Amino acid sequence: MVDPIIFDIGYLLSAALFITGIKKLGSPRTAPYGNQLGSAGMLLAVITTLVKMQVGNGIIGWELLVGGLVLGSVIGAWLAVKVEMTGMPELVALFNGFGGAASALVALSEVLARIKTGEVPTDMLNLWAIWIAIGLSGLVGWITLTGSLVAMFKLKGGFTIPLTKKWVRFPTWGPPWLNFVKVGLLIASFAFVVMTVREPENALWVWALVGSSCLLGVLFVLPIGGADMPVVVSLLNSLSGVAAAFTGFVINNNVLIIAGSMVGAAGLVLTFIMCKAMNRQLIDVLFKSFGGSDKETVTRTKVGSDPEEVAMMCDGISTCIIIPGYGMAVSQCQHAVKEFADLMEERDVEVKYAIHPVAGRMPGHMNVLLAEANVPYEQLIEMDEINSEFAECDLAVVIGANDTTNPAARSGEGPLGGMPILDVDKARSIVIIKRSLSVGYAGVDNDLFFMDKTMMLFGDGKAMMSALNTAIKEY
Amino acid sequence: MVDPIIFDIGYLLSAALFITGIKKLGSPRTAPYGNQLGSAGMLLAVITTLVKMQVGNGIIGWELLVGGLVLGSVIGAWLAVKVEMTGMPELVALFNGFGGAASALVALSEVLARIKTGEVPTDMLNLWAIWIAIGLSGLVGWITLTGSLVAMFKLKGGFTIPLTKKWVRFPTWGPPWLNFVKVGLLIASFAFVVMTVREPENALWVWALVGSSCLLGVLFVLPIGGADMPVVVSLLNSLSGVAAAFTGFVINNNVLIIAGSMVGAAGLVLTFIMCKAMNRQLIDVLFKSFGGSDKETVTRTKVGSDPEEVAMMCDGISTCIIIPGYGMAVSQCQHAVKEFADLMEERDVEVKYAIHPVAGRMPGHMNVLLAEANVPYEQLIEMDEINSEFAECDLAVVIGANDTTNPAARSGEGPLGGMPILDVDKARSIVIIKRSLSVGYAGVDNDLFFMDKTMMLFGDGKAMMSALNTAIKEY
Amino acid sequence: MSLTIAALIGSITIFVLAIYLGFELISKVPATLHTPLMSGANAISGITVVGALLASNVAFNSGSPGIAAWLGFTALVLATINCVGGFMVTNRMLEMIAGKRRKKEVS
Amino acid sequence: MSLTIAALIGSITIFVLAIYLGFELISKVPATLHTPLMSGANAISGITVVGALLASNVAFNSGSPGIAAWLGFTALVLATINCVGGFMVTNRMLEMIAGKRRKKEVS
Ligand SMILES: NC(=O)c1ccc[n+]([C@@H]2O[C@H](COP(=O)([O-])OP(=O)(O)OC[C@H]3O[C@@H](n4cnc5c(N)ncnc54)[C@H](OP(=O)(O)O)[C@@H]3O)[C@@H](O)[C@H]2O)c1
Ligand SMILES: NC(=O)c1ccc[n+]([C@@H]2O[C@H](COP(=O)([O-])OP(=O)(O)OC[C@H]3O[C@@H](n4cnc5c(N)ncnc54)[C@H](OP(=O)(O)O)[C@@H]3O)[C@@H](O)[C@H]2O)c1
Repeated sequence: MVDPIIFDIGYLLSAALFITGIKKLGSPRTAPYGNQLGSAGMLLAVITTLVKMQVGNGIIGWELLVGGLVLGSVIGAWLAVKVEMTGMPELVALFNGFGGAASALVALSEVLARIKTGEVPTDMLNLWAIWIAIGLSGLVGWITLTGSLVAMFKLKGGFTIPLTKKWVRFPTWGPPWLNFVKVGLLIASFAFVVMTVREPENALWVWALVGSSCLLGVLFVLPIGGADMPVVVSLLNSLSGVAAAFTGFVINNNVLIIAGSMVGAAGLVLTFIMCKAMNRQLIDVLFKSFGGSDKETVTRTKVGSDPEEVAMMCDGISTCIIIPGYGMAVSQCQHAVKEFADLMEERDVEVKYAIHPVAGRMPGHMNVLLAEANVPYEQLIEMDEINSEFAECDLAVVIGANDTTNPAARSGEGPLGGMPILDVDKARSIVIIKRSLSVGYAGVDNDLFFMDKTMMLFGDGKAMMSALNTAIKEY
Repeated sequence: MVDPIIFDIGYLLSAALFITGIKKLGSPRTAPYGNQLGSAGMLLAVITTLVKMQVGNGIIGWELLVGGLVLGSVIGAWLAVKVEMTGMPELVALFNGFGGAASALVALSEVLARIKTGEVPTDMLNLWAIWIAIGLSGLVGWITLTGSLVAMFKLKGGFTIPLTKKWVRFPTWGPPWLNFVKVGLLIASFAFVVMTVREPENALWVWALVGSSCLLGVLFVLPIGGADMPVVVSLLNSLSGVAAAFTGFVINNNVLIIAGSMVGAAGLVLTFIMCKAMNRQLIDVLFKSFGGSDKETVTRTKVGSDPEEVAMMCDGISTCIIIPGYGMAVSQCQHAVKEFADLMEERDVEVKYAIHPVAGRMPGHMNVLLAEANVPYEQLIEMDEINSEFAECDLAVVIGANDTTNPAARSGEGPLGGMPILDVDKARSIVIIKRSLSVGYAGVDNDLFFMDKTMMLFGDGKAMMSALNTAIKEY
Repeated sequence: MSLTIAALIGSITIFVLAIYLGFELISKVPATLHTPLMSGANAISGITVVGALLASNVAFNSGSPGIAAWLGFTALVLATINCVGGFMVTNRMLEMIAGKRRKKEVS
Repeated sequence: MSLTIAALIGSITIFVLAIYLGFELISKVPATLHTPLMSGANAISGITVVGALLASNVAFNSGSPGIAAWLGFTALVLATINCVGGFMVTNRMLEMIAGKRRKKEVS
């Protein structure tokens, strides 16, 4: 009689660890601790389950279960360790898809096993409760899987076709009528759920549900531009939580219900917070496509400068603002940037970094990279605060940033319309380091490049920064 | 089969109403709505219960149940309507005590009924779970009752002995050794709970528990000074929630568990928030006595002024700060104060009110009274904001405030030590309206009265304010 | 009225979750609202009225309404006073604070 | 594995409470933490690993490990990847953001 209580206490404790973990993840100082609490909760839940199963009916396939756990851990750890900072958002999307798939698979496994062994509940209550939970868990889980996979490829920008090694840009496609198709598919999926309940022995409806929900996930993310992917991933994350909660109803386990629905709700809140940071409405993100469209052809030209010229510029200035963007992440030149800042500070120049909230490809991307390069936290200034300082700034150095500095956003029209930007164009002189005049994520031409006070340093971020640093040292 | 689900949905809905209600009560704009949600939840819970009982075994004593509900409603409504603003804190304390008592009585009724009809559970699980819930519900409930009653009398300041009509000041008494007695009593109470489980048929232990916990409640609040009562009432409020939650375990009802434990936790948070606003540590409040002690005898004297003199002072000033305190609440002179402010504004004087967070006898006391007198909200300035303005203020009018203006607090010693105060002493001239030179709640002499630039207007707040207004009009 | 272990664990889970929720619900409350919030929460803790209804009914149903029944009845009256009085007095306080402010906003 | 109505209601209550709690837990998160928070929450949603363990064991225990068993096993592997990978990648991100800052605070 005492034994079962111990397991329930274990689960309750792990739920408490999850709750506290999520809470602590929301504040900078406590976030690492929060993550540890979360993983401790997970470990506790797994151990509790294993012991409970062994004490219960006994575990037959120990090798298989442990094998699965070890295999998953090795793959997960390997992916987590080898990924580069720039690849993190993709990886999070992939993991998220796996989570959704796992919930859907558990539900599928449960329903197939029950149909096979004839354990279909006969009383209304059990039938409705369990079968609906199975259906919803599958529906949400498969949407999460395929949606997350599409989101991952969009974050990457595309994929290489196997064998041919040809790089294909991932399409963004969504005519207005697609929204009707999506609604139709959603209704069909719910109808399939109802049908599984009405004909519980018929696995056909289950497979129909799998198909419709997988398709739904793809169509859901396909029309959304790459720039909005973080919001979409966050929403899918919320869905994967919901799927886990429904799985909890299927196997009648409270810790799944608690953790899952909590992640579902917290993920939704986070989605709204992120929308707000990117100055977008969730509804627009989901149903109006934005950015990532075919790039405009560049028609204007601008003569590039060379590092020596810029080094000369850097002499005699007293304030300098560095504006990092996605290009810095791609070329991994944050250390060179830090070196540049050090050189400037040695020459008594006051250096600050202007951090746009959506610079790079994930929120906080720049902070992470610059922290890695040991840039002091106080020098990272948020957009709202630094914008007033550009007018007093002698030199603005833009490193691989584009959309976040594009004055076209002020017009309120086009894909960038209304996005708050860094007022780089107000600086006394501007240096921009990027490989070409081509456009950024949103695909909008940037007038900044063509201003008279702007010098373009064409080339890879890392190479150019190093060259610039050398030039400054030699000057 | 459908019926019971409906009841559970009713309870779940009412729990949701409580949760949303409490949340909304925490923000000024939504607070009235929050209170309505809470009462709607309560109504729903009561109706659900009545219908469920009728559908279940049937209600025998309809008259009694409805009679009890009506009787309680009438008494509650009558008390709520007739109380004056100054009496609210006492009333809240009284209600709180009733809530605790109700939980304790339900538990007591349950245990006595079970002992009488021999329905004592025989299996360990039920015995432990139910009997411990009964014990804890009683323990916490009785503490809440007696503690709240003592708190109520302390808030009133004392009571009239029946028949003799003699007013007795409620004592504050707590030698250090009393803390040991309290700990001993607490241990004894827990021992009684254990004994009820070990000898479940023996009602003696139940009554012993009633006695020890009642005594504990009294001894718990007795040493705490009247100035700290709001904190204590808030803590007792948290306890009454906990008692309700335990009662939920006794009768196995989730809505009691949810509402009760939520109030318990939220009440505790509120307790800490209030402590912080009064610049006190919870532990000091509970175990060190403060304020409310015998008043010091006043040795210094000061000649009072008359309204005409003050009316003269008021002529030609350009800024005036009004500092209301407990005395304004007692004499109900907020309308006269507002009239004074209007008169000043007609003469182009800029008028502001300085609101100390603990002025009066409950937090927000002054805001409530002044709002009643239609003082515009923008003129009520919080302490932190207005303190810098006193130096530029021509006239500070203190109406029945004392401790909140006492410069002795700055010394960091004595009962007021460290409490933040309004810097009234920095004003160019000061008028203080109170009945005498006697001390305020904390019982500390106030140097402010004896400063050269201070004029004392001795008399009841309302009478004095009216006289002053007349004098100004006639001047 | 017998309790299963699963039900007990379920109740304890709910207890723990509600406590967490209570801690999260309230974070920053302006001083003006301390008393109304306290009094509103206090009224909600009068939910024990549900228990009182059940207790007095069970006791009266048991045939011989002895002391247990009258204790339940007393609990019912006290709990109702707590709820009804609590909500009304909270309402009165809020009318004065927030009511006035709302009026101002409208005008 | 049969469900009683009381258990179902209990689960639904827990579901609702946890949703409320989830909404309350997160209020204001600085942009730097958006991605780590998302990824940490994502790792927690890998709790479905518990379900996968049960499902694959039940399926294997049932004697003839057919498709259901292997689906369960796949679920187990995927869920474990989600948890382990998720927590580790979150940790890596946080090390860079918060780790550095903490170091600064100490020095
Ligand atoms: N932070 C987020 O959460 C997030 C997520 C997804 C999308 N977005 C979107 O992404 C954009 C971010 O703005 P951003 O200003 O940071 O970047 P951006 O507008 O995407 O521009 C990045 C620029 O970096 C240059 N670049 C690429 N590789 C480079 C290399 N190796 N060396 C030097 N330069 C290189 C590119 O120009 P060249 O090709 O000429 O070199 C490109 O114009 C916004 O539109 C935002 O909405 C943000
Ligand atoms: N706000 C809260 O939550 C709360 C709760 C409990 C206690 N407290 C404590 O209460 C104190 C509040 O400070 P306070 O400055 O507002 O008040 P106070 O220090 O208590 O002083 C009030 C003054 O009003 C005068 N007074 C009384 N009746 C009057 C009447 N009818 N007409 C004119 N004056 C009258 C009294 O002087 P005379 O006798 O000479 O007239 C008394 O000195 C603080 O110590 C605080 O910690 C606050």
